[in-house]
Amino acid sequence: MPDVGLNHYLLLGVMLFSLGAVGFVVRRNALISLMSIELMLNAANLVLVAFNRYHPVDHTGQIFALFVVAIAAAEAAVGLAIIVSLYRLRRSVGTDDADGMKG
Amino acid sequence: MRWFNSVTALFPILCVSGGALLLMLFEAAIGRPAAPAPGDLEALYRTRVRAALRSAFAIGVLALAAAGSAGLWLLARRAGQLDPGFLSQIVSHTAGLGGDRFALVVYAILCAGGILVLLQAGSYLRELGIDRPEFPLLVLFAVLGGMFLAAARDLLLMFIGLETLSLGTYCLVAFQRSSLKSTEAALKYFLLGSFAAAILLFGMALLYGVTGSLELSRIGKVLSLASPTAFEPVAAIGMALVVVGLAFKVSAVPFHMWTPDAYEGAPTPTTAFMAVVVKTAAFAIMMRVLLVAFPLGSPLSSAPAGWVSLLTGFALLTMVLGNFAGLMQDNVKRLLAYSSIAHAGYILIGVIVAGAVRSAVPREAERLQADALGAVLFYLVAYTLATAGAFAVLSICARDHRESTKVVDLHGLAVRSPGLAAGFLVCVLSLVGIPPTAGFFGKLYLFKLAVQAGLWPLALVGVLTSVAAAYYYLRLIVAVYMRPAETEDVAVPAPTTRGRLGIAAAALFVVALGLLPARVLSVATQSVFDLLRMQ
Amino acid sequence: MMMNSHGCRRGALPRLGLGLGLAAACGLAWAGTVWAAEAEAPPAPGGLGALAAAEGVPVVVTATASSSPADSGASLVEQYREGGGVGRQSSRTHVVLFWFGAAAALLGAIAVIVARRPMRSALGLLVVVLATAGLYLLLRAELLAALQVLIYAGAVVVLLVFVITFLDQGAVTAPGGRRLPVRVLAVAAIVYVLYLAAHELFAMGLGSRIPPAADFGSTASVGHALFTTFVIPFEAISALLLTAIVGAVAVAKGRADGTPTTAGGALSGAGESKGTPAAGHDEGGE
Amino acid sequence: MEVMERIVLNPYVAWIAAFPLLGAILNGFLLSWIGKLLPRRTRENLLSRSTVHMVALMSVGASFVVAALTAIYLWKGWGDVPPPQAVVARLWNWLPLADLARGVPSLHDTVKSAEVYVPVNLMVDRLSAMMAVMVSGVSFLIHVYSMGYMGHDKSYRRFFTYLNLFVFFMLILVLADNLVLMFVGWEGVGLCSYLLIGFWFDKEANAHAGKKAFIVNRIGDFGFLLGIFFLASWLGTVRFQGITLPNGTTLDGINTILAGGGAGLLPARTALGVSGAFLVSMLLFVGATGKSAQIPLYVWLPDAMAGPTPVSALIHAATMVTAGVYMIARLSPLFSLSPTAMAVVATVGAGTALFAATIGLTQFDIKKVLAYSTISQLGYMFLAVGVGAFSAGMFHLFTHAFFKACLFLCAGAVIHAMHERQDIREMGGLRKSLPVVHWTFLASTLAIAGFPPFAGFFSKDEILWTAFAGSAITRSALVPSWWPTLLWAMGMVAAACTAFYMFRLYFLTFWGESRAPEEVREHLHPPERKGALSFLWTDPHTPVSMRLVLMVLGTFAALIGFVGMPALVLHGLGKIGLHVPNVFERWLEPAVVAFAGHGSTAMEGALMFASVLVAFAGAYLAWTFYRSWPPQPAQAVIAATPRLYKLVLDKWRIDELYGWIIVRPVRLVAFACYEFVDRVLIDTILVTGTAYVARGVGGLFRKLQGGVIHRYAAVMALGVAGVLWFVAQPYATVPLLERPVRFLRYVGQDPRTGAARMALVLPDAPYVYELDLDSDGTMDVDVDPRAPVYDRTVVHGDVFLVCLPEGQNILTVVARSGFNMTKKLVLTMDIVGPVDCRPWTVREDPRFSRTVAAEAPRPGSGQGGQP
Repeated sequence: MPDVGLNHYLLLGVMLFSLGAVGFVVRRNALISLMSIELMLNAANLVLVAFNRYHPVDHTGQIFALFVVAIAAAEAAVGLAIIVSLYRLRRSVGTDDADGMKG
Repeated sequence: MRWFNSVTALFPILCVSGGALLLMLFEAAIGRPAAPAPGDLEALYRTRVRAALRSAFAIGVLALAAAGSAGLWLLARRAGQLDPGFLSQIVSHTAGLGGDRFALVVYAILCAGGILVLLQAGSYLRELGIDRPEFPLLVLFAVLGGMFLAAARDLLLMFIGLETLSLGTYCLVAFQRSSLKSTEAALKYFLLGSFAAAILLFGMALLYGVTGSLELSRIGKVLSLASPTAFEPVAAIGMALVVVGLAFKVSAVPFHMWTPDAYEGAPTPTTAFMAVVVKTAAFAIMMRVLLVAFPLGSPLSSAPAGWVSLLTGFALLTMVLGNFAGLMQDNVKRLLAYSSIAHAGYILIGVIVAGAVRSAVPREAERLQADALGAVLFYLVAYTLATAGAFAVLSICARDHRESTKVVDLHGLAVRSPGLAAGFLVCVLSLVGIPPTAGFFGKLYLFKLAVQAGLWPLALVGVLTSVAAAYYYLRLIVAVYMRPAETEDVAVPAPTTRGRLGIAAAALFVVALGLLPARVLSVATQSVFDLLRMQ
Repeated sequence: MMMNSHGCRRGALPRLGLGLGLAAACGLAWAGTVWAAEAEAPPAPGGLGALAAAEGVPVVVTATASSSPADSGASLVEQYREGGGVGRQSSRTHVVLFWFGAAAALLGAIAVIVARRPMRSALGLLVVVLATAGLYLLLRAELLAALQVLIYAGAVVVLLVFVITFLDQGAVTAPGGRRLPVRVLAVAAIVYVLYLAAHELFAMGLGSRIPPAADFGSTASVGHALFTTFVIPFEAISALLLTAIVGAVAVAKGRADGTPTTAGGALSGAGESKGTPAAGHDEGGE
Repeated sequence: MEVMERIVLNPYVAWIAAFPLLGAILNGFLLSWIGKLLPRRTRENLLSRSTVHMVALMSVGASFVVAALTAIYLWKGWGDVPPPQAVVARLWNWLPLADLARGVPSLHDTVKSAEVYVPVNLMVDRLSAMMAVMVSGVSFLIHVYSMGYMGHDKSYRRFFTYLNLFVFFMLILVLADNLVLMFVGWEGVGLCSYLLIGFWFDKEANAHAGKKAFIVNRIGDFGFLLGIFFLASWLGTVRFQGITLPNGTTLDGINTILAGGGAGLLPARTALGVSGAFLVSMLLFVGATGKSAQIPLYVWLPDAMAGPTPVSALIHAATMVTAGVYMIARLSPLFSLSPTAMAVVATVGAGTALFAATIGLTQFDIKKVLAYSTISQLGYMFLAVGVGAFSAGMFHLFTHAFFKACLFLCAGAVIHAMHERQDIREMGGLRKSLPVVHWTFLASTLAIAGFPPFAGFFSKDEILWTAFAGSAITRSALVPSWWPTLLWAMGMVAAACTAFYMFRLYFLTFWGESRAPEEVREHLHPPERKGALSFLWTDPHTPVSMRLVLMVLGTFAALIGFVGMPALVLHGLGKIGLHVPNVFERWLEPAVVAFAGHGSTAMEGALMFASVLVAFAGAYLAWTFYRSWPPQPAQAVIAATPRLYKLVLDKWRIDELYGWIIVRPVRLVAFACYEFVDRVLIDTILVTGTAYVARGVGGLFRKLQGGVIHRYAAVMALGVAGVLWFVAQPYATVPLLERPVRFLRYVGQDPRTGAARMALVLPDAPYVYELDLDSDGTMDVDVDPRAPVYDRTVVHGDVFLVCLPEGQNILTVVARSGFNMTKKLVLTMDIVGPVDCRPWTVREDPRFSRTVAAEAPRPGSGQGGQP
C-alpha cells in the first residue's frame, strides 16, 4: 500500500477546491453557489491543516483554519440574508434571473 | 508603560471599534421607534434628529480616529525620522497588527472616505426611506475592516480585515432591501466576492505551505533566500492567487465584471463607499503584500512570471477597458464605476513601478520605490476626495424615493443648483486630471515615475487612455453645464448642511492638494519607508 | 461528465455519493478519533532538516559547496539520512483512513455540485465537512476537527438547511444551461488549473522532516496559541462576526421600509429557474 | 551669472494675475454669499448688473495698470533704480519633482530645500510684460465691449465670471516662470474657453464645439506634457530663466542653461534616432499646434465661433490661441538648437497660413471667415518663429491682437445689428447704418491685408522678409537652400488671399445694397447726421460701450505698427533726420534669441514693394468681384456707357480668364481643402472615427457585461486560469535538463576508491527520479552501496551520494511526474571533472538571477569522451 503524505492531502485539497469552483461557475442556484464557495473554503482549510502538519513548529495553519471556519460561518450568514432578501422580492434564487443591470 | 504605548498605537482602531460598539449598544438600548404616523410631525422630527445624531456620532468617531492617526504620525516621526519599527515595536508582539506610518496614512484616508460617505448619506437615506441605524454602524465596521487591512502584517489578519470590510460592504449594498436592484447587486457582489475570497484564501494557504509562516516579512525572507526552492512554482501559484483576490477587490480587469453592476445597484452612498474605502484599503494591502512578501529582487517580483509582469498585464487591460467602456454609459453611477476601474489601472502603475525599479544602489532603489508608493498614496487621496465628491452630488440629487443617476438627470444642474454644479465640476476635473487639481498631480507623478523606470509603454497607454477618458467625463460636464433640464419637474436638490459640507470639503481639498501637493506627498513618501523597511 | 447525463437517472450518482460519503465520513470520524488517541510514534529527531524547517526554509540544501568538500559531503549525507525518513512511513491505519476520507470528501463534493435539489447539495456539504473533520484528525488537528463539526456541520449546514426549507427550495435547478459553451470553457479552464496545480503540488514532499511535539494539535496548545500569539486576530474576528450579525439583520429583517409585499404562497413554484426538461423527470424518479 | 543678478524679486507682480481671479471669485460666488446676509434692497444693489461689470472691469483694469507699470519699470527703471531684466514674484514651493532634477539628492532627504520644487513663481520680463500688457489691455477693452454686447443676456454674471477666470489663467500662462505652471495656465484657458464656447448651452452645436475644442486640445497637451517630462529629466529644471535667491542659491533655468553652453545636456541622439533638442521641440510644438490651431489640430477653432462674439475676439483671436507662439518664443534658445525642428515649425506655419487663407476665400459666415483668417495669421506667426525671427513673430502677435480683436468686435456689432444673422450674403450696405463699425472695420481690414502704414503691414512684411532671408533653418542638413524662398512664396500667396477675402468680406458686408430680410432692414436706418462726426455718438445700432472700444481698437489697428518699423523705413527716416529706433525689437532684445538673417536693404525694399503690390491686387480683385451683389457688372452700366463697354468687357474677360484660370482651381482647392481635409479627413475620420472606434470597443465591452453572474464568474475563472498559466508556464517550460543541474554538488573523492562523490539533490517539484548511474541503459538503484537511495524514488530534498567510477561521467536520470501526468523525460548530465578536487564554481543563472548552478571546471578535454 503506497504511503500517504502531504501531497495526497494537497491533491485532495486542490480537487475539492476545483470541484467547488466548477460548481460555482456551473450552477445557477444562489444557494448552491454559496455551498460551492463553502466547499472551496473547506478545501483551503484542508490544505492549511496539512501544511501545518508539515511545519509542525507552531499551530499557525490550524489557527488560520479555525478563523476561516468562523469567517465562513459569517459569510454564510450574510449570504443567506441576501438570498432571503432577494427571494422575498422575486420569489426565486436562480442567479440567472438576477440580470437587471447590464452593459 | 508598555501597555500605554500599545494602546496609543492602536488608538485609531480602538477608536473606531469602540465607537461602533457604543453606537450599537446605544441603538439596542434605545430600541427602535415606531415608524412615525403620516401626520405626526413631532415623531418625524424626533426620528430625523436621531438619524442626524447617529450620523454625527459616527462622523465624530471617524474624525477622532483620523486625528489620532495624524497625531500618531507626528509622534512616530519625532521618535525617529526613519525608524520603521517605532510603532510596531510598541505594539505587542502578537501577530498581525502593525501600526506603522504607512498604516496611519491609510487610516486617515479611510476615515476621510468614511466621513465623506456619511456626510452624503443623510439626505439620500432619508429621501429613499431607508434611514435605518445600521447604515452608520456598518460603515464604521467596514472602515474598521479596512483599517485592519491597512495594518495587517500577516495573512491571517489580512484575511480577517478583508472579510470584515467585504461583509460590511455586501450588507451596505443590499441596504435598500425593498429594491430589487440593490439586492441583486448585493448578490452579485457577494457571490463573486466570496469566490474571489476563496481564491485568495487558497493562495494564502499555498504561501503558508511554502514558507511555513503567515507573516508577510517572513514570507518575503524565506522566498528571497539564495537557494532556490522546489516550492517556487507553488509559491508562484500562491502569489498569483493572492494577486487575483486583491485584483478583484480593486476591480482590475479581468476581475472587474462585478463593478459596474454592483456600483449601479447599490445605494449611492454605498457606491461611494465601495469606490473610496474599499479600493483604498485593497490597494494598501496590495502594496504591503506585494512589496513585503515578494520584495524587490525576489524571484516572484520581477521574474518573467512575477507579479510585476502580471500586474502590468492587468494595468494595461484595466486602463484600456475602463476608459473605453465608460464611453457608452448613460447611467452616471455606471460611468463612475468604469472610471473607478480606469483609475485602478493608473494606480496599478505606481505599484508596478515600485516592483520594477532597477538600480545598482540599494538606497537609490528604495528611494525610487518610496517615490512610487508615495505617488500611489497621493493618488489614492486625490481619487478618494474627487470620487466621494462626485458621488455626493449624485446622492444629494436623490429625491422622493427616486435616485437621479442618469446623465439626463444632471441636465441643467448648473442652473438649478450652482454650488453643487461647481463642486461636481471640480471633482470631475480632478478625475480627468486637469491642473491645478489633485488628480492632475496624481497622474503626473505616476506617469513620470513610469517613464523614469523605463516602463514608458505603461505611461503612454495611461496618457492616451486618459485622453479618451476626458471624453466621457466631459459628457458629465456638458450635462451639468451645457444642457437645459429635460423636464420642468426635476426637483431642485436641496442639499442638507452635511451634504453641502461634504461636497465643499471634497472640492476644496481637491483644489488645495492641487495647489500645495508637496506636503501630502512628502508625508506619503516618508510613510512608505516604514512599509519598505518592514521587518 | 455530469452534463452528458441528461435524461438518465440523474439522481443516482449523487444519491450513491451521499450514501457512501456519509458512511465513510462517519466511519472516518470514529476511526480517526481512535487513531488520533493512539497518535503516531514519535520519530527520530531531525538533523539539518529540522534546522531548516525551524528556519522556515522548506528546502534543506543549505550547505554550500565551497566549504570543505569531503567533510561537508559526508555530514550532509548523514544528516539527510537521519532526518529523511521522518513522516514518510505512515501507519497502515493512516493510509486506509485517508483514502476513506478522501473518497468521502470527493463524493460529497460531487454531490454538492451535481445535485439538483439544494437540500441534497447541503447534505453533500455535510459529508464534505464531516470527512474533512476526519482528515483533520489524521493531521492531528483535534480542536479544529471538533470545531469543524460544531461550527460547520452544526451551524453553517444547519443554517443552510433551514433557509432551504424556509425558501421552499425543494424545487429543482439543473446544472448547465443555455450558455453552455462559456461554461464548458470555464470548466475546462478550471480543470486545467486543477491539472496545473496538482502537477506542481504533487511532488512537494511526503511529510514533515521534524517531528511534531507530543501535544501538537491538542486543544490546550492550540488554545494557548490562540490567546497569546493570535490574540489580536482573535479580537479582530469578533468585529467581523459583529459586522456579519448587524449586516445580516439589516439585510434580512422583516420589511419595515415599505417593501412592496408579495403574496405568500402565490408563487410557490417560482423557485424554479428556467424550468429544464429534466425537472419533471426527476420528480417522477423520487 | 551677470544676467541673473538683474532679476528683482518682488511679490507685487502677482497682483497682475491675482486681480482677475479676485474678480472671478467675487462675481462667482462671494458676492452672492455676502448678499444673502444683507437686507433685500441692499442685496439687489449688490447683485445688480452694474456691480457685476464694475467688479469685472476694475479687476482687469487694475491688472492692466500693474502690468503697464511693471513694463515701464522694465523699460526705464524706477527713479534711480536701473531697469531690471525681470521682476519675479516667488509665491510658494509647489510640487516636488526632486528625482526629475539631475544630481539633486533624494526627495526624502531634501524635502525642505527649494531646489527640488517646481515653484509657483510669476516672472515679468520683457517678453511676458509685453504679453501681460497686451492681454490685460485687450481684455479690458473686450470687457467694456461685453457690457454692451451681453447687456441683455440672462447669465450676465456667469459670463463675466468666466471671462475674468479666463484672463486669470491667461495671465498665469503668460507670467509663469516654469513649464509646469505654464501648463496650468494652458489647461486653464482651455477650460475657460470651453465653458465660454458652450456658454449659450441651449444650442446643441455649442456643446459639440466645446467638446471638440476640449478633446483636440487634450491631444496637443499630451505632447506638451511629454515634452516637459523629457526636458525636465535632461536639464533637471523646468524653469525658463535662472534665478538667484536672496540667500545666494542659484537655480538654473532652461534658457540660462542652454544659453550658458549647456546644450550638451540634451542628448545628441535619443532612442528615436533624433536629437534631444528636436524631440523636445517637436513635442512642445505638438502642444502648440493644439492650442494655436495649426495643421492638423486647427479643426476646433472654426467651430469654436459658436460662442458669444466677445469671447471669439478675446480667446480665439487675441489671447489664448497665441499661447503656442508665445511658448516657442519663450523657449527660443531651445528651439534654436534644432534647425530641423525650426524648419518643421516654419513649414507648418506657412502651410497653415496658406491653407486657412484658401478656405477663407469661400466662407460666407462672417465669423468663420475671421476664424480662418485667425488660423492663417497664426500660421504667419509660426512661420516667423520657425525661421528664427522670434521678435517678428511676437510683433505680428502683438499687432494681430489689436486688429483681429477689432475685426471680431466689429463682426459682433454687425451681428448685433443684423439680429444674430451671420451670413454675409444677407448683409450689404451696412456702411451707412453702422458708420463707426464700418470705419474701424476698414482700418482693421487694411491692417490685416497689409496696407501700409497700417499695423499689419509692418508685422507681416517683417515676417515675409525674415522668411525669405531665414538662414536659421537652412543650417539643418535636411532643409534645402531654396526652402526659405518657398516659404516666402507661400506667405506671399497667402497674403494675396488674405487681402482678397478680407476685402471680399468688407465689400459684401458694408457695400452695395442691403440684402437683409425686411424685418431686419427696417431697423437699419442710418444714424441722424448732425455734423461731420456726429455718427460717433448718435449711432443707434451699437451701444456706446461697444463703439468706444471699436474706436480705440481701430486706432490701434491703424497705428500700433509704428512701434516696429522695418529697418528700411527706419533707415529712410534716419536719412531725413528722424532717428527712431525699432522700439519693439529693442524691447524684446534681451528676452528672445535675435534673428540671424542675411539679405540686403535693396532686397528688403523689393520684397516690401512686392507684398504691398500683392495686397493691393487682392483688394482690387475683391473690389471688382464683390462691390455689388450679385457680384457681376450691372448690365445697365454696360448699356448706358458704350464707350466704357469695351473696357468693362475687357475686364469681364479678365475676370472670366481669372475665373477659369485662377478662381476655379483656387475654389476647387479651397473646396477640396475644406470639404475633404477638414470635413472628411479630420472631422469624420479623426474625430468621429476615433469616437466610433471608441464606441465600438466600448460596445463590445458592454456586450460582455451581460448582467449574468455566472458569465462573470466564468470570465473570472478564465482570468484565474490565464493568470495561473502565465505564472506556472515559465516553470513548466524550463528544460528539465537544466533544472536538476542546480542541485548537483561535488562533495569530494571517495576515500577508498578515489571515485568522485557527487551529492545529487533532486528536489525539483513535480518529478520523481530514477537513476542510471553507469549508463548501461537500465535503471540502477544502488551503484554504490553507501549511497542511500531509498525506495527508488527521489523526492524533494533528498540527497544521493553517487560515486562514479573512473572515466565515468554520464548520469542518466529519468524524471517522472506524479500520476504520470507528463511523459517520461530522460536527463543526461555531463558531470565532467570529478577527479579534480576543486570545488565547483557557482554560476549565475540569468533567468532566476541568483545563485543556482554549479559547474565543474574542465580539467582535460579527454574526460568529455563517451561512456
